[in-house]
Amino acid sequence: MSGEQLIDIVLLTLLASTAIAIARLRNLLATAMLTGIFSLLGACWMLFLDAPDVAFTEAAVGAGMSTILILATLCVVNAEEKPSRESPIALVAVLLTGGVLVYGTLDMPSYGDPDAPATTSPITRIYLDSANAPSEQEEGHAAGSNPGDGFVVGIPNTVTTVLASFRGYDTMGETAVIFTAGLGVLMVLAGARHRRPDPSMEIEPEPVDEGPGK
Amino acid sequence: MKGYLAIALLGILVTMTLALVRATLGPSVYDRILAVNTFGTATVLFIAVLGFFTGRPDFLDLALLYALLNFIGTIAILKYFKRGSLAAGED
Amino acid sequence: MKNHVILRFVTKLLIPHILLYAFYVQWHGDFGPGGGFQAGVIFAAAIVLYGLIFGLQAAERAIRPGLVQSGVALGLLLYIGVGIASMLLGGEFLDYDALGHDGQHHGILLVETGVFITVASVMITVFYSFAELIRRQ
Amino acid sequence: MDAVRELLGWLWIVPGATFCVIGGIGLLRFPEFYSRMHAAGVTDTLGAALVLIGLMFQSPDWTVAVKLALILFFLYVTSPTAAHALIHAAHTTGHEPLLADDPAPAHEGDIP
Amino acid sequence: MTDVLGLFNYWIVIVLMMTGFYIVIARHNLIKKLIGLSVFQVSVFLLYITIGVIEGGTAPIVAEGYAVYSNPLPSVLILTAIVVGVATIAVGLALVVRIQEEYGTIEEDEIQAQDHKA
Repeated sequence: MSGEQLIDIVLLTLLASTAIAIARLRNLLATAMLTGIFSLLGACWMLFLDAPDVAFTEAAVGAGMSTILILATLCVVNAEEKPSRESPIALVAVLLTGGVLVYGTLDMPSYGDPDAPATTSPITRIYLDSANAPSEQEEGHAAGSNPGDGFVVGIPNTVTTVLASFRGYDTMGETAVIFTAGLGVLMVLAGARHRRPDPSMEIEPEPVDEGPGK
Repeated sequence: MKGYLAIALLGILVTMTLALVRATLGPSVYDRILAVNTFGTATVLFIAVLGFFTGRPDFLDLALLYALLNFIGTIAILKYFKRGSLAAGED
Repeated sequence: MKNHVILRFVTKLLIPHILLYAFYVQWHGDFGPGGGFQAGVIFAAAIVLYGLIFGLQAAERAIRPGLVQSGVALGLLLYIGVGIASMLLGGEFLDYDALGHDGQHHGILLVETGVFITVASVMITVFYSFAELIRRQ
Repeated sequence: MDAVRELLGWLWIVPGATFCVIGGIGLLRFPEFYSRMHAAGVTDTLGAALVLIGLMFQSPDWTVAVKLALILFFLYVTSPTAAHALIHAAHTTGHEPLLADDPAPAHEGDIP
Repeated sequence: MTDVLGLFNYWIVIVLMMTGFYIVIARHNLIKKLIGLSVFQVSVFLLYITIGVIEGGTAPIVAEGYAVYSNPLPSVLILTAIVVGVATIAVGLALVVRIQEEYGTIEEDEIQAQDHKA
């Protein structure tokens, strides 16, 4: 077993145990901290799997924003989860789904397989070739040396090229989703009435606010 | 190929495991914060060594990011604890 | 946190570096890992740190909520604007080659800037909303 | 040149990782918060410095070395500050160090 | 043995996914459900990234001296999904705050009990 495989296995085991610890802990504050650790581990693994851009994003989000958002919510609500009956049906459903998914992985290409469809697909070659220098553009068009249509951008980071140029529509959609989410938070919290949390509080629906579900 | 880097990576992973256990066990919240902080430092080191291990040390940017941002989480949790509020102003 | 001289000093030391780093990530995204999404979150993290240490009012004095809220829309509009500009210049929507010489580079930079503005503004807006809620409680 | 680099790697990076592990063991095994703080300090100072300086010897060009120096600088600025804030918070909320004549463990429960 | 190691990544991803799934369907606390959702999200991210990896490859940032790169497409899809994920979690948390204000609790069964009473 090579060192890389060992590191991979240790990282994965750490991830799995963090997830199970998150599931078992009742203290929401501790859970929030473990979520931070979980995201750190995920970023490490992503970097290990040659995806530094994703690791970067996960790091920036996990180290700062998501922990702070959960903490901010915990300031308003009760930070201790109430013990509740966990129905065995949930466990059965989870185990069944997991079993089916594991069965499904048996047909997946094994890790790092050079013949995997994601690697052999011609579009991957086109994406990677786009990083060539633009000066080669005319040659590429004339000789047809590139497998694609010779589309070159000349940016070494192909992730940026694919993100902003090849998949520009998709990224615009994602930006619109973030825009909508920001708008949503503004509108939802603008109507908040700023009360101290009180578990014994009676509900008094106010006519101005949207009433509770039913 | 680079034995010392692999050993260092595994050593840092052991540190991360120990910190993770401490963060899970607690018992007090300060122990957890301390463990998360140590975990963050170990992550910075892990990412730095991993960059050299995979032969692309230009990915150190990520470690730099953690060195800068690891602080924010700690401060947020402490602030939450001291006054039960993240937003309390200068007083 | 008036008594926390150390915290305040270190925060003052850190924040410019985090902001600078966010811009480094933004503009260096062509050559190394990085781009508008990451840079936006890092920028917002600096403002969040400022708000945590110096209080919400100070943060809102530094970066006004109205400014941030208009930034939410501005970034998306910049993105769409690049698309429309490329249409007006004879290409298709978001076809950066129409933007002239080296259009791909400029188009990608502009689009990433739009993403940066939207992401940073949304994150700061979310933080302000939550912090405001807690403060008024 | 490569042999020197390798030797420096064994001399700096491996001891650094060892100190990290020592700090981790202390973090797990020490009986109460303030002594765990001491163990965490080992990882934050000796471990980080040895590993990062050891990596500087390995760096292929100066930008990488500068980045490593920056990482070390920011770690050295933030981790004492975080430690200060943490101890300050623990102390002001009445978290007492466990002394030899105290039979009881320091603090139980998470929510003060 | 090689096959087991080759599929180990997927299995851990499934363990993470199922842990998140279990938290979402079995727990009654709304914040815990959101945390479970984010665990589930991270597992999906890792699944995508695993698919893009190629043996002996390096990150899809073209540089001198490297010929084999992993697929940039999963990185792009997941990069945007992470930021969208945190934005949607923020919306979810904002809704949790509102639910707390209307019902005085964030436990699902108590909310349902109040709904039935009304």
